[in-house]
Amino acid sequence: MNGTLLETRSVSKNFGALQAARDITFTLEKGARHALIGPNGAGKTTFINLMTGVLLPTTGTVLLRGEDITTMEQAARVKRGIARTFQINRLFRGLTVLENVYISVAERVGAATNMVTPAGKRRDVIDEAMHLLETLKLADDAQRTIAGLPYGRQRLVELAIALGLKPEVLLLDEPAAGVPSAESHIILDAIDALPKDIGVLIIDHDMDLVFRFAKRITVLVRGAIFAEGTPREIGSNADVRAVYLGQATTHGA
Amino acid sequence: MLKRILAASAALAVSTALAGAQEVKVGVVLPYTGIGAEFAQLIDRGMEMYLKLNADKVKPYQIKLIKRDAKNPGGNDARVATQELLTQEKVDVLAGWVYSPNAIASAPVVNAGKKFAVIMNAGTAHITQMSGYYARTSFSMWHAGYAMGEAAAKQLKAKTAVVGYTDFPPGKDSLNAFKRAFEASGGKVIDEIPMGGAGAVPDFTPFFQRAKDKKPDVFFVFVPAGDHAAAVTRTYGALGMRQAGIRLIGPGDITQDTKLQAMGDAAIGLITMHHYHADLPNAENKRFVAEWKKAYGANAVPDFMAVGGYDGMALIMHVAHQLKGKIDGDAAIKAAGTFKFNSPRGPISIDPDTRDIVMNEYLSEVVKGPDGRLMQKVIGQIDNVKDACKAQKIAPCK
Amino acid sequence: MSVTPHMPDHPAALALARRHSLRWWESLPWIAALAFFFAYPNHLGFGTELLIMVLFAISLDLALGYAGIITLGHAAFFGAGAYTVGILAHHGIWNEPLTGLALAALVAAAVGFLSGLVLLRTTGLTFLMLTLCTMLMLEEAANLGHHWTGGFDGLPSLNIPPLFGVFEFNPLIPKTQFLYVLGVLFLCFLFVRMLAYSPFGQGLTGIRENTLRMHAVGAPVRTRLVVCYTISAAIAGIAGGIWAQANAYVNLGTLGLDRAATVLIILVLGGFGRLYGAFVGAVAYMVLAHFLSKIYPTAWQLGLGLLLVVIALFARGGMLGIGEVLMQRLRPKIPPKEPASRPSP
Amino acid sequence: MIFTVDNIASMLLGGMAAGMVLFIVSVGLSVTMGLMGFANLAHGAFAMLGGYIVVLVMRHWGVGFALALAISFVLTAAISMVFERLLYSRLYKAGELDQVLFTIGLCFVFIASLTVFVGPENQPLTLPDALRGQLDLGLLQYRTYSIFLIVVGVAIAIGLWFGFERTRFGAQIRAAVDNRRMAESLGINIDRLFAVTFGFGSGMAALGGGLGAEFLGLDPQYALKYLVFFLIVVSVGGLGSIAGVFWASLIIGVLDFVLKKYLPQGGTLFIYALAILLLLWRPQGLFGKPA
Repeated sequence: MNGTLLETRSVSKNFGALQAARDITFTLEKGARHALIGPNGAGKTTFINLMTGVLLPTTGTVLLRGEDITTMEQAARVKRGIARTFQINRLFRGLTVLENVYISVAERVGAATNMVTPAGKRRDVIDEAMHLLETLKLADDAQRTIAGLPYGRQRLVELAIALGLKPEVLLLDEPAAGVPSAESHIILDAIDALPKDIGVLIIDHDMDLVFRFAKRITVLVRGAIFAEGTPREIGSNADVRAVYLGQATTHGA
Repeated sequence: MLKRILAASAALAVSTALAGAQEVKVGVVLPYTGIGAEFAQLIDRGMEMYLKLNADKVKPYQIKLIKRDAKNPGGNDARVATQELLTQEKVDVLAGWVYSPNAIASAPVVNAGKKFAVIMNAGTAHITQMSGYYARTSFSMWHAGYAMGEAAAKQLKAKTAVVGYTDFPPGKDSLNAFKRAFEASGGKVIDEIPMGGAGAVPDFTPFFQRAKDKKPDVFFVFVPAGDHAAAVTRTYGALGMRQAGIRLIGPGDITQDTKLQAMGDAAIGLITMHHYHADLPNAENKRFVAEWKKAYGANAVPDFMAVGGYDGMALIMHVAHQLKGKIDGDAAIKAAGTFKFNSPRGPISIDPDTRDIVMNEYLSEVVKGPDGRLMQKVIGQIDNVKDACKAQKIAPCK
Repeated sequence: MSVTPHMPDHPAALALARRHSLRWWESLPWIAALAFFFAYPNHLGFGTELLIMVLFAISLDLALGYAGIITLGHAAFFGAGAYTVGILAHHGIWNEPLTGLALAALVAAAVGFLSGLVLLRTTGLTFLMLTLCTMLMLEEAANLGHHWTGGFDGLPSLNIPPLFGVFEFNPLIPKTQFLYVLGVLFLCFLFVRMLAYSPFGQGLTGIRENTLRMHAVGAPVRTRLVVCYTISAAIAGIAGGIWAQANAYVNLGTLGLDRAATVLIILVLGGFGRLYGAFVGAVAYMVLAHFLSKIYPTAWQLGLGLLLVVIALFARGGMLGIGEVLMQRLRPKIPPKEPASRPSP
Repeated sequence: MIFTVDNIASMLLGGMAAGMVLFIVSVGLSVTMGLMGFANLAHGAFAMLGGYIVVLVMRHWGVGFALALAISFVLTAAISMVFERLLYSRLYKAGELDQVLFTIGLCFVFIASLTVFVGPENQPLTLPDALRGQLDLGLLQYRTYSIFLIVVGVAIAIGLWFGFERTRFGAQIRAAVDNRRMAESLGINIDRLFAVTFGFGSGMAALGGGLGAEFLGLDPQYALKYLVFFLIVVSVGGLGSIAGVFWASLIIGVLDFVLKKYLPQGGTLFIYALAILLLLWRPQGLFGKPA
C-alpha cells in the first residue's frame, strides 16, 4: 500500500503582497489518512486550491505519482484521480440528489460528452450513482432537489459527488462544517467507510474528528508548514499547543 | 372574360351604392407605438382631417379605417400587418408606411394581394417601383434634394457645399439628389459626412465641426424629421457656423413644423426646400391649419406628414369615385393616374408613369413672424416637380 | 472493487431512466400547430412568424436555460443566418431553401464558435455587455456594408425557388412557409430534446447550477460552453435563415436589440430550461402582442411591461413554472420538486 | 490641419462634454449595480423621467433651469425610492435574469405611461440664454453649454469623490460594496443604505437626463435608446467605482468624438469595438476589482 501519491515541492503562492502559501513541501501517501489543521487564514483552502489546480503556484512544483502536474488544468487533474469537496456546499442546487451524483459519475466514466443517448439509458451510471447514495444512506432523498434538503444531508451529497469520481486522492475541506452535531456521525461514518487504498487529506477545525480520523497531521500557520507528525506527536507538541491547539480546545470547551 | 367581370362588378357597385352608404375598407399600416408613434399620429390625423373637412366628397361612401401597428422599422411587423389586412380584413385599399424598409418589405405581399396601396410617408425613391400597386402621396427624397441642389447654386449663389446626412437610404438619396443637381449647376460638393444611423440621435458636434473646418458656402443637411432636426439647428447655432459664413440648408425635414418653435432663434435664417410647411400662404392650407388647430389645440400644427395622410385620403376618395366603390387594384392604379387635387401644399397630381406624386417645391427661409413665433417665409417656388431619380432614370430608379 | 448491484426498482432510478420517454402531452404543440393550419388559413403569416420565434427561443433555451449562458446578443446568430440566406440569394449565388438553411446554420455556428471562444472566458455583466456589443457591432456592420447587405433597407424580394422544386412560397397565403417552418422546427426540436436529455445536456445543467463544482468533477467547462453556444448559434441561424426564406426578405431587424430582447422575454415568460417554455412563451407573447396592439397599441406596451414585472416578482419559473406549482398542489403525494432554479450567480 | 491647437482643444472639449453627460447619467447606475448587485436596466427610465420633470416643470411652472434640475433630482429620487422599497428590494437575491426582466418591464411601463400622458413626441428643452451660443476662451471660441457641462461634470465628480471617500455615509457604501455581510454585522442599516443610495443614483440620473437633453433629446424611447451606452460606460469603468465611470466616460466621449470627426463612415462600429476590446482586456472594468 505504500508509495507517494501527491507531492508538493517548495510551493508558494502570492496574492500581491500577501503570501498565502510559502514554501510548502508536503507528501500524501497511498492509503493515507492525513489531516491538515491550522488557525483561520492559515492558507489551508489555498493549499487545496493549489493541489487541485484552481490556483497555480507562484513558485514550486506539484507532482502526482511522480508526474509534474504544476500547470495542469483542473479537469485533467480530476481525470488523474484528484477529487475534492468544498468547505461551503457547491452543489447543483436545482437538480435532484441523484442527478448531482449522476453528473459526477458520468464525467468519470466518459459518458458526459455523449449528446445522443438519453441520460436515462446509461443504467450503469444511474446504478452506480444509486449505489453510492445507498452507501451514504441518501437513497431515500435521491429524488429530492438539493435546495429542499437539510444542510447535513447536503454535506453528504457534497461527499457523494466527490466519491462518484472514484478518486485516488481525496481532499476534504471541512466535511462536517455546519452540520448539526446530531447528524455529524453520518459524515464521520462515511469517512470511516472510505476505500482503504485512497489517500485522504482532511481539513478541519473539529479536533475530535481530526484525532479520530488522522494517522498523520500537518499544521499550517501563516501559509507555511509549522509542524508535522502523528496525532500523538502533534498533540504533545508544545509549540503547536501554543499557537493553535490551546486556542482550539478552549473554543471546543 | 375580363370585361364580364368588370361589368358584373360595376353592376354590383351600382346596386350597393343604391342600397345606401357603401363601405370602403382602408387598411392602415403605421407605427402606432415605438419610435415612430409621433409620425403615425400625424398621418392618422391627416387622414381623419380629410374625411372630416370633405364629408360631402366622401359621400356616398363610408370609409372604414382598419389600423394596424407596424412599430418596428425592421419590416416584419408591417409585412404581417399588410398580409392580414388583405387576407383577414379583406380591405379594399392599403395605406400608410412611415419607414421605407416597411414599404419595401410589404411590396411582395401587396403584389400578391393585388390591392391599391397608398404610401403616405416612406421616401426612398425606388419604392414605387417595387410594386405596381404602390402610389405615393408623400414625396421622394429626390423631390426636395434635387430642387435644393439647383436652388443652392442658382438662387443662393453657392460655389461649395458640404453634405451631412444620416447614414441610411433616404439620407443617401438626399445626398445623391443634391450633389447631382448642385454640381450640374456649377457648384462643387467638397465633403460628404455620414452622421450616424437613424436609430438614435447622435451628438452632432463632431460632424459639424468637421464641416465647419471645410469652410463651405452652404452646409446641406439631411436628417430624419423629429429629434434629429432639432439637434441639428441647436448644434449649428452653438458652434457659431453662421458667424463663420456657412449657411445651413436642407430639405424640409429639418424644419418640421411640429419642431420649429422648439428650435428657437438658432433656426432663423435656415433655408429649406420642401413641398409643404404650415406657413404656405395658399387658401387651402390656411383652412387646413385653422381646422387642425381647432381639432387638436392651438399649439398643434400639421406638417408634411399630416399632409401626406390628408392627400393620401384624397387620392383614395378620387379612386373610389372613379371606380364607383369597387376598388380593383389594377383599375385603381389606372384611376390614380388621373388624380388632380388642390392640396394644402398647392396643386398636386399623380404621374401615371411612375405613380409618384407631382407637386410644387418651395424654397423657404425661417424668419421671426410678427407674433414673435418662428415661421417659414417662401422665397422661391418650382412648379410641378417630378421625382428626378425616376425622371432621369438614375440607378436604382431605372 | 465491489460489483455494483442492480437496483431497477428504486423509484429515483426509474424516474431518471424514464425521464426522456415521450409523454402524451408532448404531441399537443404539434397537433395545435396543424389544427391552426386548417382552422386559420388567413392567419398563417402570423403563425409562421410565431413558429420561427419558437425555434429561435428554443435555440436560446439551450444556451440560457440549460447551460446558464445569460446573453443579450442572441439575435447576432439569427441575423447571421438570415443574412447568409439573403446575401446568397440576392446576389444570385445560391437560393435553394434546404441547403440554404444548412449554410445559414454553418455561418451562424462559425460566428457562435468564434465569439464564444473569445467571450465565454468572461461571466455575468461583462459577458452580457460583450454579447450585446458584439451583436450591435454586427448590426452596424450590416448597416454600413450596404453594397452586400442593402443597409437599412435590407435585401428585398429575394428569389426563393419552390421547396423540393414543387411547393411555391406564396407571400399572401403562406401555406408552404408555415408547413416548411413547422417541419424544420420539429426536426430542430427533436435534436434539442435529444441533447437536453443526454448526459451532455445533464452536464450543461450542472454548469448552470454550479460552474465551480463542474470544474471540480473534471468537466472541461469552457469547451462544453463553447460547444453548447455553437450549437445554439447554429439553431438560431436556422431560425434566421428560414425567416429570410419565408419572408423573401432580410433587413437589420433580424439582428437588432429588439429581436434579442423579445426572444429573451418570450423564453423567460414561458419558463426557461424546460424545453416547452419556448412554445408557451412565444404563443403567449405573440398572441397578446398581436391582439392587444390591435385594440389599443400603447396599452400593449403597458400591459407587457406590467406582465414582465409581475412575472419577475412572483412567478420566477415563468408560465410553466406556475403550471408546475399548480400541478404539485393538485398531487401532493409526489415529493415537492422545486421549480428548476435559475443559474446560480 | 489635425494637430492645430484649437482643433485638438475643440475635440477635447466636445468629447469631454459628451463624456460628462454619460458620466452624470451612469454614475448612479455604477454605484447601485456595484452596491446592490442589481442589473438595473431601468436606470435610463429614471434619467428619462428626470428629463421630463425638468421640461414639464419649466414649461408649466415657469421655473428656471437650475431650480427645475433641483426639483427633478428630488422628485425622481423620491419616486425611485418608493420603487426600491416596494419592488426592487424583493429581487436583490434573485438572479440577474429576473432583474433584467423586471427592469425591462419597468422601462416599458415608463415608456407607455409617458406616451399616453405626455405624448409620443420629442420634448424640447429651452436652455437659459446664458448657456447658449459661444464662449470666448481666449485661445478659441467654444459652445457655452459644452463648457458648462464639463464644469458641472467635474464638480459633480469631485463632490461625489469627496462624499464617497470622506463622509461616514460614503464609507458605509464602500464597506457594503466590498463586503455586504461584514457591513451588516458592523451594524450598518443595509436597507436604509440601499434605499438612500438608490434614490441618490436615480436622482443623479435625473440630473443627467435634464442636463443631457440638449444633446440626447427627450422622448419616451429615451429609456431604452441610450441604455447600451450607459451600460458600456459602467462596465468599462468597473462596477461601483466612481473614478472608473468618470474616466471611462471621458475616454469613450473623447475617442468617440475624434473617430466621428475623422472616420464618420465607421458609424458606431468603433465604439462597440472599443468597448469589446476594453472589456476583454479588463473584464472587471478599468477600475473594478478582480473577481
